[in-house]
Amino acid sequence: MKKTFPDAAAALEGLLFDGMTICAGGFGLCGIPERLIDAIRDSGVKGLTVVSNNAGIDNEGLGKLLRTRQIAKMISSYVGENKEFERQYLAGELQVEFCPQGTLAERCRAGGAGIPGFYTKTGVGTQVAEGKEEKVFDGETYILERGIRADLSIIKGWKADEAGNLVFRKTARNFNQPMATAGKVCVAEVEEIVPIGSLDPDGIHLPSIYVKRMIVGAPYEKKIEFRTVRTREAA
Amino acid sequence: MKKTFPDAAAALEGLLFDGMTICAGGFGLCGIPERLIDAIRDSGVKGLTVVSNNAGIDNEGLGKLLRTRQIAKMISSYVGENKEFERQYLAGELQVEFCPQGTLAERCRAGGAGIPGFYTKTGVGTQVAEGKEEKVFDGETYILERGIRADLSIIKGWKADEAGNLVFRKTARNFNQPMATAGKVCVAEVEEIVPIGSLDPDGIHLPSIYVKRMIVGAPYEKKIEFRTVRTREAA
Amino acid sequence: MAWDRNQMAARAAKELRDGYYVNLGIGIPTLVANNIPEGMEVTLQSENGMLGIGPFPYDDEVDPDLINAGKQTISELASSSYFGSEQSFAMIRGGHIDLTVLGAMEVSQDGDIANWMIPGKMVKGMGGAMDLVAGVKKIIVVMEHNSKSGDPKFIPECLLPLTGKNVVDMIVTDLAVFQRPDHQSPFRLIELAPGVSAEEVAQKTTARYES
Amino acid sequence: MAWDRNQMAARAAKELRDGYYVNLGIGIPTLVANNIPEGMEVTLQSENGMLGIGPFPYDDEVDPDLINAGKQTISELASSSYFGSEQSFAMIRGGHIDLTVLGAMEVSQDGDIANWMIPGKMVKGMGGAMDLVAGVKKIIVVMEHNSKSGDPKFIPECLLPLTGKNVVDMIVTDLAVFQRPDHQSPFRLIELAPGVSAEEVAQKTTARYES
Repeated sequence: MKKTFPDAAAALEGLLFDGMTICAGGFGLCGIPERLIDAIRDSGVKGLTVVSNNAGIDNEGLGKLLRTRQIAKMISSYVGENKEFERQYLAGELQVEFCPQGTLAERCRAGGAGIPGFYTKTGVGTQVAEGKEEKVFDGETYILERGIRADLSIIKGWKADEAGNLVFRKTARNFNQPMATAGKVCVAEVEEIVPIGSLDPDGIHLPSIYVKRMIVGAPYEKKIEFRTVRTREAA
Repeated sequence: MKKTFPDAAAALEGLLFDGMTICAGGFGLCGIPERLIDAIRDSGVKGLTVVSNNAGIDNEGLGKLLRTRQIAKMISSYVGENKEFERQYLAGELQVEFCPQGTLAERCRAGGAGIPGFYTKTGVGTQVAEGKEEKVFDGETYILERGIRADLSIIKGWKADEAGNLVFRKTARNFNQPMATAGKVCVAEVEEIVPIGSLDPDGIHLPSIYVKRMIVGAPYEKKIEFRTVRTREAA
Repeated sequence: MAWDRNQMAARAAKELRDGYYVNLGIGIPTLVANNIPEGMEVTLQSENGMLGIGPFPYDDEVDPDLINAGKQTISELASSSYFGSEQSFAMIRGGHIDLTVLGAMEVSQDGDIANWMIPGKMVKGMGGAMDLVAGVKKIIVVMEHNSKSGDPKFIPECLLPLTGKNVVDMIVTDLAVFQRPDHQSPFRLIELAPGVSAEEVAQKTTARYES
Repeated sequence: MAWDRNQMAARAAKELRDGYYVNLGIGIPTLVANNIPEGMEVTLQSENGMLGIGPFPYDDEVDPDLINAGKQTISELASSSYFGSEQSFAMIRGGHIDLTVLGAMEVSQDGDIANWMIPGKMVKGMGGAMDLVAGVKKIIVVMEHNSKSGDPKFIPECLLPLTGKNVVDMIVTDLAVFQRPDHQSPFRLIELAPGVSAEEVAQKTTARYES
C-alpha cells in the first residue's frame, strides 16, 4: 500500500468537495502545510470550514485561501496580522468561531480519540461559555466543549518513513499532531521521506496509522513572522 | 533545584500517608516502578487506593503491596495471574473498581490535563455504564467518565536527564506516560540519569515539568510473564 | 466437516485488505496473523502501545521491554512505532483501527457480545476488550458454534454480562459465517464450512438470522 | 516615583521560586525573563509546544522552526523539550505550570481579568490567554495602574469582555502591588512604588481592596 504521492494535487485527489471541513496544522507560519494549501487553492474547492489555530497572513498560508474566498468559516484562536481576513470578517463575508487555543487543540485531539465532548474550566464566565452546557465537578464549574472531526487533515512534518511514520522538528510540531488525528483522512507533506527502518521506533511523533497519503514538499523557503535576534558581544 | 535522590525511600520522603491515592505505571510486569513499590511497602503506609492497569502477580510488582495488605482499593482493567489478589477480593478484603483499559488510560490523562470528565462510547450498555450519566451526541449514546487525579504518581522510565526529561523504551512506556501526569507529585525511577543535553529535545517522551523527583533504580532484573520464542531453522 | 481453529482464523483473514491496521485478540484470533495473504500489507496493533507487531523473538533476542497485550514476548519490525497507552486507545476509540478479531462466549442476534466474565469464575477484568468493540471500525468474532456442553453461542440475547452492545459485524464459527451490512440489519448466513448444511446450522443456532 | 516597565517586571520576578515552570505573556511580562535571580532555576514554557525557552538567537542561528508563542524566533537550551499543542495545553490546563505573568486591560476587585478584546478594534482572538488564566497555579497581572486617558484599570467590575472570572492572584502596576491569599478573599495593597503614597493609589483606584 503505497502512501507516497508524486505531488500535492495527486495526494488530494478525490478528497476535496465544496462545503467540507479541513483541519490544518501549524502555528502562525511555523509548520504549515504550504504545498497542500496551494493545491487546495488550485483545486477551486469552496465553502470550506477550516479549523486552524491561525489564519495565515496576507497571501501566506491560509491567507491564500482567504484571498480566493474559498473559506466560508474559520475556527481559530488568533487571527491577527491579516488584512484580507479583517476585511472579509468586518464585511460579514467570513464566519469566525473563536476558540481558546488549548481548547482548540484538545477538541481536535478529542475528535481524533473518539471523545465527542469534554469538560474544561477554560472560558468559564466568559463569552466562550455562552450557549454551552455547564457542569459542576467537586464544587467547580466547567463547560462542555465538543470534539472536532474533519473530512480532511492537512499537516506538515519534517521526516516520514515509507510506512508513514512521521517526526516533527522543534516548534514546527505544534498543532500538526492533534490535527492529524481529527480528519477522516490525513494527508501529510514532509521535507524528506526516508526508507523504513531509518527512524527510531521510540521516537515517532505520529504513528503511521494516522498518515494515509504523503508527499515531499521540499525545498521549503520557510517564512519568519517576527525575526528577533541578539547580537554577539565584540570579542 | 536537584531532582535526583539517592534512593527510593529518600525520593518518597514526606509524600506518603495512609488512605492516599497512587497512580502507578506499567503493564503487567513491563515498565513497573519496582524500587518505588518496594519503598512504599517498607514505609508501611496503608489503606491505599492504587490506580494501575494490573495488580502485579504474586509477590511481584503491586503484588507485594497486596501481600502486606497495604492496598484497600484497586482501580484496574485486568487483575488475572494473582492468587493473593483473588483471595482478598473473594474474601471482601479488597475493593476493586474495574475500568476498561482505554478508559483508564484516558481518565488518568484527563486528570493530568485538567479535564474532570469526558464522554466515551466504551462500555455503553454494559455493567460499566451503571450509575454513569449518559448523553447523546449526534444520535449516538455516550457515557460520562471522570478524570483521575492522585496524590502521587510512581513511574518507571528508561533514561532521564538531570532536568527530569524522560524517555521510555519500547512497550515499557505503556501507562507510565498518562500516570505521570495524574499525580500531584510524580516520582520516577529510571535505569540511567544522563547529563543535560544528552537527550534529543525532539525525542523527549515526558517533559521535565512532570517529573519532580527521581532515582536510578538499576540494576534491574526484568521479569517476563510469558516467554514466547520461535526457533531458528537449521542452516 | 467443520473448520478447525486455523481454518476459522484463515476465514477471518479473508476480511483483511491491503493497508489495514488490525488488532487481534488472544486465542484463535492470534492465528489470523499467520494467514495474512502474501504481498498484503497489514499492520498489527498491540494495545499496550505498539504498531507493527513482529513474530515471536528468537531465544537470544527476548526483550522484557517488548511484549504484546497478552504479555508475551514479541519482536519489532523496521516500520514499528511505540507510544503510550493513552495514545494507543485514542487510536482504538477514535476509529483508526480498521478491523479487530476477537473471541467471544456469546453473541446475540442484535450484535451484542459477551466475552469478559466467565460464569462461576473470578472476574479478572475486561482489559481492552470494551474499548476495542466500541471503537474499531469492523468487529469480527471468531468462536466455536456451540459450547463444550453443546449450547448455542449465537443466541437471541446474551445471558452473560455484555462487553459491548450492538457492535459485532461478522461471526465466524467452526460451522458457518454470519454477516450484517450495518448495525440496523439482522445477520445473514453467508457461508458454510465444507460438508455443513444450512439445516445443521439452523438446528444448532437459537439466534434469528437471514439465510 | 512610579516603577518603569522593567521595574514592574522585576517586582513580578520576585514571585519566582527555584524550580518553577513559568509562562510569560507578551509585552512587559516578557521582561520578567531578564530578571530571574542569579542561581535560580526557572524553566519558561512556550504554549506553542516547548519547555525551556532560550534567549533570542544570534543572527546566524535563526531557525524558522523555532519560535515562541509571540511568533518571535528564539533559541533552545540543553534542557529543552518539544511537544504538540495538545500536550502543551494539557500542562497548562492541568495545573502543572506554577506561575504565569500576563498583561491586562482591566482587572476587577473579584479577580476577573479582561485582556483579549480591545474596544473599537477588530477582535483578533484570545489565543492561549483563557487557557492560561484558567489553568495555571498562580496568575500575576502586570499592567499600568491607569489607562493613557487616566482611567483606573483595577476596577469594581470589568467593562470589557472577560478572559477569566475570579482567577487573578496578584496585580503589579507602576504604582503598587495587590495580592490575595485565595480566590475567596479580597485583594490587599501590599507594596507601594518608591515615593508613591497609599492615598495616591486610593485616589487612582476604583476597585475595593484592603490596605
